[in-house]
Amino acid sequence: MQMPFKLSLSAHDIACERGGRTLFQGLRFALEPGQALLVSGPNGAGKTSLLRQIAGLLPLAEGRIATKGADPDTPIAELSHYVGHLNAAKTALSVRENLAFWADYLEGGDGGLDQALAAFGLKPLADLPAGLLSAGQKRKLALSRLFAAPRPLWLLDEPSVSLDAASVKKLDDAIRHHLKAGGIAIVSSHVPLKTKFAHELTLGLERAA
Amino acid sequence: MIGLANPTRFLSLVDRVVPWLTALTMILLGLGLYLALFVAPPDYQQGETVRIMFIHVPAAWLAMFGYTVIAVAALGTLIWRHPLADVAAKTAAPIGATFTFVALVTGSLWGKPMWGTYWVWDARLTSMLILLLLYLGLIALWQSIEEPGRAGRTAAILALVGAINIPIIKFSVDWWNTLHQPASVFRAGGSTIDASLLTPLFVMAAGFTALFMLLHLLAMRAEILRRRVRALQQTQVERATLAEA
Amino acid sequence: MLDLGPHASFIVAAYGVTAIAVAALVLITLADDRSQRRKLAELERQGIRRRSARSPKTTTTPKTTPAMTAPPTGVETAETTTAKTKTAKTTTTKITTTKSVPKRKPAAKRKTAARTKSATPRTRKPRS
Amino acid sequence: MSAALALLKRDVMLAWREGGAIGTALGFYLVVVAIMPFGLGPDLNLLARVAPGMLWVALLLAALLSADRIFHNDYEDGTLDVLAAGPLPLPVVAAIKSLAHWLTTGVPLALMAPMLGLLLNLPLDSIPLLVLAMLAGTPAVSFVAAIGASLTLGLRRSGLLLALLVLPLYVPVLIFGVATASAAIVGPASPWPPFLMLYGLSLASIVLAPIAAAAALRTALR
Repeated sequence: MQMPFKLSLSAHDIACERGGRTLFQGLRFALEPGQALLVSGPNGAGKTSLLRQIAGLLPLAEGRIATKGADPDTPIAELSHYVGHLNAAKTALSVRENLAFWADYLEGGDGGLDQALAAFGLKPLADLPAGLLSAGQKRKLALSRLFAAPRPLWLLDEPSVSLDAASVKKLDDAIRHHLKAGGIAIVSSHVPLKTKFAHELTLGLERAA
Repeated sequence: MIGLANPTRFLSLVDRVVPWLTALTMILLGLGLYLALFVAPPDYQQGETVRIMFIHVPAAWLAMFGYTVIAVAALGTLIWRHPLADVAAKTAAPIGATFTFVALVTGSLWGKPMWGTYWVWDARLTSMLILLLLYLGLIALWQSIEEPGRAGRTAAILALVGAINIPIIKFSVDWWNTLHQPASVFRAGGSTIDASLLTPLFVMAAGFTALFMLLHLLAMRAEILRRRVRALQQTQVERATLAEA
Repeated sequence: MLDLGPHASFIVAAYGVTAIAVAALVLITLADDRSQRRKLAELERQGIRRRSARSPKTTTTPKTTPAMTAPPTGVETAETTTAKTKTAKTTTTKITTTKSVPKRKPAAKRKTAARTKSATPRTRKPRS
Repeated sequence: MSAALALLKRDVMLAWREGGAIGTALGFYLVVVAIMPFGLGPDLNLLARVAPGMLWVALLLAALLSADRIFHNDYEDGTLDVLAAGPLPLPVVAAIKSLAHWLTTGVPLALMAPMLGLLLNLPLDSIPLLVLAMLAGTPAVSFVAAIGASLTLGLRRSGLLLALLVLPLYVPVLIFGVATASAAIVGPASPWPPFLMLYGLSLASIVLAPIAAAAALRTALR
């Protein structure tokens, strides 16, 4: 299979500060195309903050994040899909309208909507308002966004929350497929995933001690 | 400015400056009050009421000075990320608001004997009223946001929006005023101020300015300490959590 | 007493309002300053100090790995990992730090061998 | 379809569907204007004289009522995170969302004003100018409201705070907006100088307000 993505990502001594406190500092990792990173640690250790920093939503207190294999002027935010705790689903719009908007907005091209509908099996629900979906179905809707537009870096914050076993397997397959295509994934998860993580990162150990 | 970037160094500077500034403020205000109440002659037109001018004009000057301080500090917060800029802006707001209030009340008390009414929608008073509203908005915004970092940045944006708007508001109010009140209105503190009145006014303005700076430094010190207390309390909470675990 | 003419009451009121407003501002500022100083002194008396003046680190050291620090203030350290191989998961050292005696939890279904390849030791908290 | 168009279309669609946002603003406008004569008395001459001012003040209040809709929902459900990661710079996102607010609030309110003007005995021949002034001035209302909405994102009492922050900034819009309509009724001055000022205010807000709003959004997203 061809490798459509060839992005590599490296973090150099990054630090995070929230409300005057340092959550972590001196954090380093490097990801080559096709590699994934698992972020773990207790609550409040800064897992979400780290993912938001990489997504460019939260400024780095120190250090820098570098990319290779992409236009250096493109911000990392535009190379990545960030799926946080919130599903970003509009209850007043149908499943199809939600995904069509993301495909258009993220410039996923013509195939984006169909791929996104197929990815987590939402096609049968396509014309229902998203407000009627269950928590797990809403989560699948949020994850389907990953397919609305091809982007090399996936930032997944507890992606498996409210998913059933079959859907977790679909998520696992999706991540593995993405890695096979040369993509990168950074995942925080309390649920064991079958994906082979090349790297693991544990935050805030001294807190739990 | 670089030396001042360190809050600890700033605090020690405040400790050294405050006694001198207090003395200066007292001397200037004492002298100013003496000149204003006992030396200055009554105005040929306004009589004794002109003495209100000696507090009204300095208060109005400080109202604008205070907003300028906030706007400059807002640039410091957003562009240079100076650690004290946000403290300076936040603490200047209540002081500036108080002087704006004083300027409004004294202006109104001056207006009653002169215009026969406590309030006219005169361009100057109206602009001052809107300035007070902007101050109140800033203070409310600061109080609504718990996290000092976000509060500082958010208020800085509003302060700059206000700074861009103030000239527009001033212009529109002036325009509105001439539309509704033709030029026959009596103009307070017009262009003819006698030299015998100017000296006391200048001394009072200097005294008020020194008072503003003194209060601002003290408030900044209290604010820096408040943030330290907050940080220490967080540490305390964390420790307690660690002890439980 | 000064003769302030027919409008004396307005002049007195203007000066009075100004005096009250300024006095209130001065008093509130001073009181705030005092109370913050008192709170800070109280916290420091309880032995809570700022980061720059932190007490020495206490360290727990499991035998096969370098030190993992657990500073009492718990403010600013993070364990970082820089691994380079895909087989990393099977060679994970599990470490649990506790306040008193360092002990090692049995690593379920996983070998516990110290990694020497990466600069920082691979450290993981056991999943709960 | 371009990203900008997709965002505009979605925002307008949501305004139609989510809880009748447009209808509420129009209803509020009607109620505020309808109770004013009870405070002022039924004298038709008096009402005609104050009508432009009352219509403008009520319009500002009605527009503010729906202003926190501009960003609040997207902030709450995480959409703003994704919008920030899109191909559009954040100031453009803020501008498009302000534009959507204008299309769904400013324009309907301006078009409803003539009907309410009849309640207040507004002279018929002044109505075209009133509507024109409102259409020219409401972009400034929506774009400045977006600044307030972004500053108060996720705060306690954000609605009240928004009004406190933004209403003083509306003074110029109010002055020139009312002056345009009054000049047509009371006269003798030409309505065009204030109208051009109003238009200029709107253009300036369209250029400058999204920058401030985007800065505040960045702060809120942290």
